[in-house]
Amino acid sequence: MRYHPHTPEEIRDMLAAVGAKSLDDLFRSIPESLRLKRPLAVAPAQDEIALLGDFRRLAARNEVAHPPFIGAGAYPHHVPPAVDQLLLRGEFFTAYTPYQPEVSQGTLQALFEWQTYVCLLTGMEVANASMYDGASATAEAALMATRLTGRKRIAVSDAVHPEYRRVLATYLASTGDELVTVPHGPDGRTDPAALARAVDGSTAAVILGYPNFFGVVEDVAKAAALAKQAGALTVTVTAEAVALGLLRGPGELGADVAVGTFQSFGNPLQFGGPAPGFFATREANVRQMPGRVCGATVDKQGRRGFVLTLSTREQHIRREKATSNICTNAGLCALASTIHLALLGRRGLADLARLNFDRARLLRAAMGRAGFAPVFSGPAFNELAFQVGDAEAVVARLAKKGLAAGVPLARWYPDPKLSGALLCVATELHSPELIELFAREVKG
Amino acid sequence: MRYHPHTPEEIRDMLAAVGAKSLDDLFRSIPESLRLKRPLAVAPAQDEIALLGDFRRLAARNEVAHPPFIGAGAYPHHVPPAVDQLLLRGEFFTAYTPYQPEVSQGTLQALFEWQTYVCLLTGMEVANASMYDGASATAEAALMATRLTGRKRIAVSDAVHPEYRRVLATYLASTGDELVTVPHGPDGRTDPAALARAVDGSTAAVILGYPNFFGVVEDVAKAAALAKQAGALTVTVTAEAVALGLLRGPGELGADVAVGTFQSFGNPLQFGGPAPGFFATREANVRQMPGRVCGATVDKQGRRGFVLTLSTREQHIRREKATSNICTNAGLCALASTIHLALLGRRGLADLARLNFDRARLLRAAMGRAGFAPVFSGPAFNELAFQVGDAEAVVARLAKKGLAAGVPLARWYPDPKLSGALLCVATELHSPELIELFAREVKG
Amino acid sequence: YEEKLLFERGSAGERCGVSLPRPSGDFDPAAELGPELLRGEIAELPAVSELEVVRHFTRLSAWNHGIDTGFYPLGSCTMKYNPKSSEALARLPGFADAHPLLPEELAQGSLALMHELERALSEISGFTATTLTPAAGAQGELTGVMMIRAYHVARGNPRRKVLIPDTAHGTNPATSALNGYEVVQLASGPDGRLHPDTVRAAMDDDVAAIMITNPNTLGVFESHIAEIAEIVHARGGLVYGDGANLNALLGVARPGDMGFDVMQFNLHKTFATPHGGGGPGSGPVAVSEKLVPFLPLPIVVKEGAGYRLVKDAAERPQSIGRVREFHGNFGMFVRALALIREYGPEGLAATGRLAVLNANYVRAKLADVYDLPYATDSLHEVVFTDKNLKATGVTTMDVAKRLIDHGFHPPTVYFPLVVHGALMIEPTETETKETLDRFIDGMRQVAEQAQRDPDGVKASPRKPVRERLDETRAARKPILRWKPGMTAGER
Amino acid sequence: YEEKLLFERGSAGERCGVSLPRPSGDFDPAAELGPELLRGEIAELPAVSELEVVRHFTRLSAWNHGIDTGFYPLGSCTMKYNPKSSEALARLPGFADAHPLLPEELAQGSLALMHELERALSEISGFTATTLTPAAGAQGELTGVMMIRAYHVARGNPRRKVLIPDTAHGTNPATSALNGYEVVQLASGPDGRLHPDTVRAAMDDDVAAIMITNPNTLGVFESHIAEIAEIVHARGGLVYGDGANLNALLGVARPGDMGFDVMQFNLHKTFATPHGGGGPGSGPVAVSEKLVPFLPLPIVVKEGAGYRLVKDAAERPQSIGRVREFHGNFGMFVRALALIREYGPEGLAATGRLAVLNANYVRAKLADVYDLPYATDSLHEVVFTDKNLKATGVTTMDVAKRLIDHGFHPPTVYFPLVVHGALMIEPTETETKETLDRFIDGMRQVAEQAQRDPDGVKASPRKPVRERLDETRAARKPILRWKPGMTAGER
Repeated sequence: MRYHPHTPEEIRDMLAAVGAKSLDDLFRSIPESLRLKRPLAVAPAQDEIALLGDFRRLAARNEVAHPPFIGAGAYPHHVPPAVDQLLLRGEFFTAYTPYQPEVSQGTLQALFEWQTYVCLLTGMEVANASMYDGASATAEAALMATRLTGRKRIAVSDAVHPEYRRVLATYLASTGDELVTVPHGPDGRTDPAALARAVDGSTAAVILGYPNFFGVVEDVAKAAALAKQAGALTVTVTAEAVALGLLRGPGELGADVAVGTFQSFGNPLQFGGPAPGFFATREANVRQMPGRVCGATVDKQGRRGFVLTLSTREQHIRREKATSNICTNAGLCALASTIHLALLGRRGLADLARLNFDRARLLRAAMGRAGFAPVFSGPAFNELAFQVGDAEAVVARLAKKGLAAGVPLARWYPDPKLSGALLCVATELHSPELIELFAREVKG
Repeated sequence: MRYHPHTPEEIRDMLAAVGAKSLDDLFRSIPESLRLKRPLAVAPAQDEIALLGDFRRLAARNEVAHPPFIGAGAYPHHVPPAVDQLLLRGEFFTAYTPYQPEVSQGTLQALFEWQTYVCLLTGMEVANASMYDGASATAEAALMATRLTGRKRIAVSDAVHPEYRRVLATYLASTGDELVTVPHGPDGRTDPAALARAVDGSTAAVILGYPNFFGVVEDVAKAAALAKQAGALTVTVTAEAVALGLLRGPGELGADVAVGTFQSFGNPLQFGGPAPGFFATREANVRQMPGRVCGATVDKQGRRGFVLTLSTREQHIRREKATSNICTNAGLCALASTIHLALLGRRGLADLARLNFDRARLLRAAMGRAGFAPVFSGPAFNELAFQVGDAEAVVARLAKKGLAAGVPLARWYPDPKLSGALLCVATELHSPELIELFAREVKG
Repeated sequence: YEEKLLFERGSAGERCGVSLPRPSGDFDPAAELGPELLRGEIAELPAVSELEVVRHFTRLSAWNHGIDTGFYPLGSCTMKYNPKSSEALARLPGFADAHPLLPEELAQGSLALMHELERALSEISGFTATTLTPAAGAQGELTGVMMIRAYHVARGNPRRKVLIPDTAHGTNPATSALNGYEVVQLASGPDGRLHPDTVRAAMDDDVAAIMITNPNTLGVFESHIAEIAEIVHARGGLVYGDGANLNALLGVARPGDMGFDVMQFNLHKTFATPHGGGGPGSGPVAVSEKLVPFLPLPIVVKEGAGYRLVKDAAERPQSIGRVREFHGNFGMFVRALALIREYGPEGLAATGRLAVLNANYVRAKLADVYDLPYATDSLHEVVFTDKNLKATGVTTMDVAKRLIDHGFHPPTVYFPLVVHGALMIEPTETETKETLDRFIDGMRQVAEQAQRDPDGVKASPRKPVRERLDETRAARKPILRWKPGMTAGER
Repeated sequence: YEEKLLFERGSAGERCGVSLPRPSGDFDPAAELGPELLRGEIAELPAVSELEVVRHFTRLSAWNHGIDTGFYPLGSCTMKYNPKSSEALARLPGFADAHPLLPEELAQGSLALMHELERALSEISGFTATTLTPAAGAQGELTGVMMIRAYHVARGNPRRKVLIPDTAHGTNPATSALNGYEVVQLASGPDGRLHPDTVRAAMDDDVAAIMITNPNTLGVFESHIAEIAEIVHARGGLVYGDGANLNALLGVARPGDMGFDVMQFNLHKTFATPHGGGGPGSGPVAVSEKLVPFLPLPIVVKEGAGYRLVKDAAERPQSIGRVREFHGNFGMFVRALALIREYGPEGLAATGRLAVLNANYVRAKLADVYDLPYATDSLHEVVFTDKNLKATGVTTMDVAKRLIDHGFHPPTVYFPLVVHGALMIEPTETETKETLDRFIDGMRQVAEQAQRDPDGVKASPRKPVRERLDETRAARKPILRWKPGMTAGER
């Protein structure tokens, strides 16, 4: 067994040192009645060649001919090979949480850089060292708002990712807080009148997508002004972080908390996870922020160094008084994003965002020529819903050709106006030719 | 340009520091008439996504459904993923030749380990830090033999890889040495009587495959005794180094030089290269050995360390008096072999060799059931030639199914007895089921 | 060398480390989106070439300890070897590039893998079913307690309290509090175990559950677990198992057979997915029959030859809902299943046994030098204290830092809280006897140096890139991001 | 830490770092092969687990300098950045797992790639055709001179001599000697250039060829190359170009346009394939029309929509034959073509220009401190000497070693041989101005320290894992492999 280094002689010697007669002897503290008397009923041990063969066959059952035209919270983007080659360095890959800063400066400095990137892109003042994902980050933002305001009501736009809203509902069910859902208008933005009606002196936070689930760019400034007037916090949720290369940071627009995922930077889709959730807010809220945070300090020699800090918010110190129970987060995924953002740089980020915007323009044009109109009139970044008639049928038809077409909005929205809506994305991976092909195939 | 870091401002500042007006100014020492006045006619610059797409499509045109049943000097073996992940560490991958030992102890110690592995597997006393490949290592062995013996005649078995023999002929053509080819017998071994006739007082070396090109294990001890009597050196050539996990090292059998390739250890096929050639011999011959060598020494503090040594044999010191012109060899490939050999370990190497031997037994049995007899009666390791009738037709028929069938010996051997011979290999990559499938497909 | 922050270098103009396609032509986002939505380039972002990025992170990495560079004797964190073949498998394009919302007919490979992992985890732990979705152990706990809550709600009363022994991880009380439960702490006995009488005294009809780690954080098996479970069950409570220490039991005993109703896994501990400097984790949760209706969505089910995700609340009306987007950390599922496949039944059983052997060996070899607060049998980890060093002034923290200079990561320190000055050591089964011997030697040398040269120990570490860092200062005036003008040190 | 040799550790019994299928059943190789052919397990081989192997090589790697860790100002070695995307491309299964003897219809992807690279290299260098097969630059040289020899033989007389300037790499004379040629060394002029009169004086009907590196190893362009080529051609000789320094000319000028008849490439220099601690290289050789018939086999040709390898001597009766097995270092072809594709015409032209700019910048910034033996214009590299430090006793070697402590790999030293105490610096185009400025600063500090504290310089390096190593001892009593009982040091 290549992972078990023990030779029979060593086992014998070590048992002797321990004073035990056999390996089973070591378990005498487990009552006989609780012991397992049979081998586990899992598949027999497999050698590496067979394992690789099996998994290759499994993976091949997933392969599609082209990058999917699906966004909806997970975005197909190009990850430069440099990212993964750096990520695979064992010093990063196999490191523990950097509780011992002297031997973890590599991870810590990278997390400090991650936090800085998150702040710069969101326009916020502080960020934590990552979250599990965008959905739980959204739920944590809502909980933080209830702590900060002492209020128990959360207003969430129905154009926030439906799965995020479902997670939010699950979290709020256990804390006993209340969730109010605000409908969208025909432009795909959260309906301003409905939002005004939903927000009052009992509202802890207003939560908006940015861009929202329909790919539409919300008017965050307006919503934030409204929320502020009511004494509520504004939380923006960003699943497609590339948009932040083109759109103003939510912090600049008056939001108090910006959450979401940086999956788009450096993290492959991986059937949905892992990817780095992010959490950024105003400096004033830092002691109510959930999750680990990396901070700068100095060592005994006065040299700058980094440590995990503000741990008095956290479960391992505060136990039941902690701001959250999160500990392990998505550090390695955050590192992947940091490396990708470093490669992109100032210019590359802006270029990538413009390119995505451009590709969505091409998609809109190609679909238009094929006879499919956009569902929403609001401003879009790289994702658009089109009226395609029987959206599920289109998806099924294209799947037969190995083409992942997008997702029918009717899966989440009973609204008859959305019954034929297919939500599609176009990124730098979708060449103009591929976009043309796609529009033709949707037409059939 | 992601590999060119210069900004326009920096170029301006640097030109000013240099005292030049423009970049073209820097080339004033090149006469105008010799300058290129047009852009190079190569394909226009491609972005990374397009490049990956193009190369993926190219590579896909090569893909076969199963591991090839072709050996013939390049052997399909499993490379544990750990090998490549370690190899990709930039400190190894992007290092220069270790002329500056203080900053190259990683590479040097690994090369010292490589040399030790080569010695242990071949049963030789010294080895160099690698060669380009097996063929040029064979040629260098012949040249070393001429230097050591002062003789000009090389006897080579016709069961040595035909391409190796062609390279040998090319090298000997430029030095003016003579090449005598010795035929094989019906057992696939070099014909002992013919060998005895070919070797005399003018022979510098006898060169045998081990195993030979037909997969047959030569009687090296007998040949070496014959050569020794004539004052000639015995050189063995091993392309399938896994065999050395089961077969005695050539050094134990009386060979004076063992050359070949360790491609089978840790190096993917890569359409034929690169892979690490090896060169091992007796200690007495070390100063006539070609190529770089790593040796142990101590530093100023008396701590063991490693350096490139015996460079007075080499071209950068000896120039036209060098033992060879080789400098850059295949260091990284040798490192890959060293990592793989380390993973295998004592037991793993023996197991892998036994497993290959076993798979060839299964192949022989399966082909036998399908009605195909082995061509040669001599002892085999993992490679066997079978009489299949029209071998080229079999290859063409199986290729249509994405199956690489083996190579027809008639491509190199006009001997009518070999006209229907198909040379096939079976390794740990060829499962018993795949071997059965193969035999059925050959039968058609 | 000193490696600056990215933001402190190479902000020069056009420099870029990527190669992107060009846009299709001229267009003006401002005209289409409205200028009020747009930002320009973000001035503070660095602009560097690919080589600069590669050097930066290559050099930064050298400032880290990882399993691949040295031994990690971290108690309750199970830092075992992360197989390299798993990394190759997780990167197969069919897995890495699969969109989570692919039509199910295009995702059968992923779904089959998830189903097999779900079955294997349920079998290994002795439960009925397992949800794979939680993103980490703590979220698994949260999910588990949510299910407990939903169970009680379904029976008419969510109840108010959760019992937690004093040896528990901090996540246990934090999780309970997040679910609105009051935490009742239970004292463990002098043998480091929780005793049935303690539980009996605390148990009433308002207790929703007890949360127990077994073996507990002292490395001690809770031998009374069956009786405790009976006591709790008798009053309608449930028993939550914290699976952080499952490694000790692999193939030896199953929590589901001991009376536990629910338990989270930490795939990055027990099943060797990489810890990555703090995640990603993966925290599947296994449940007994009575909690199955409350499992979160989605759930992968086999139907005929194919697989399907149950996503719709209508199919599982009692489900607590979703705890994360999509289907969990699939990338970690690939690695965990690969390990289970390579181990097979014998390998799994050997894992638990050898992990326990390694811990007991370290215990036997250090017990004469370091104080062992509990004489009870250890399983996979052993807890020492700094008591024997008291006269020298050398503390647990000093021992930990000095070990760094010997080339080892420090053990877990000052945990569990019930042990004063705890040094918690879990060697895992992937370490050789030679490595353990070197570690034992290092620990003994530190103890010896503490007597001879306490100041030397207290001045450690000296070998890493930084000496001890001022954590108080970091917390008092938090600097959580780079800003222009930040300096590289003081004094 | 000290990292032992593999052979010095973990030889314990059954330990193993691989996972292999089991054989099909019992069988006895001795019975089938005869016991005299068989060996048992090789006792001295180490037996270690996968984790031990990973730690060993991870830790060893940390004892290396690489481009990914720092700057490499190595003259004539062109250590530029090795793109990471190339590594991803070379590992595509279709390339990595392709057997060299695949039926050609199953290898069209590889053949198409080789054909495109052959065309691109011929265009970049200005020659008619290129053989890709030579395994490294030195083998390319050998191939080139073999073709020269074959050319002369075909014309009736192999000739006896090869002219080589005194600035040449050692491979040039070694290669000539291997082909049986006598080497005539030519002195370069006071401007560092080879002068037509020198060539004219040495040229006769017995000279097979002249071998010229252009720009030469002083970084100086051989401005008289056209005239020299005329002189040599007039007497029936050929002109060999050593392509080691091609980087300077990319997109600026082409050797084929200057009168060269044949030139080798070093893909691991000019086209950024990784050097790997000493190979693999790849040394394609480009030739003018008259040498095309002599190209070695195989040759990839396009026929209709497909590609084919010409392997048979019957098709190319004048071919020199084969210089290596199979088709060359294909893995390196993938990387080189990827770079050429990503550069395109503009990128290639920028490469030469920026490489020359970087060298000239270093020259301008150091010329007041270090002696510049030739005032002639530099292209891609510049040669200084230790002359200015003579009074201090500090030599070129000391400067080189002291630079290590400043975090840089030393420049090439004591080469070219015509320069006493040469320090040869080639920065390449992938380095930033900031890196050059730090290097310049380091060089200046060393020069300053040499005046102030020469012993400090001579005692360097102090920072790496080893101080200066005793090379004489290594050569006098060579220890070229581990044997039982080997010690880890002395004194």
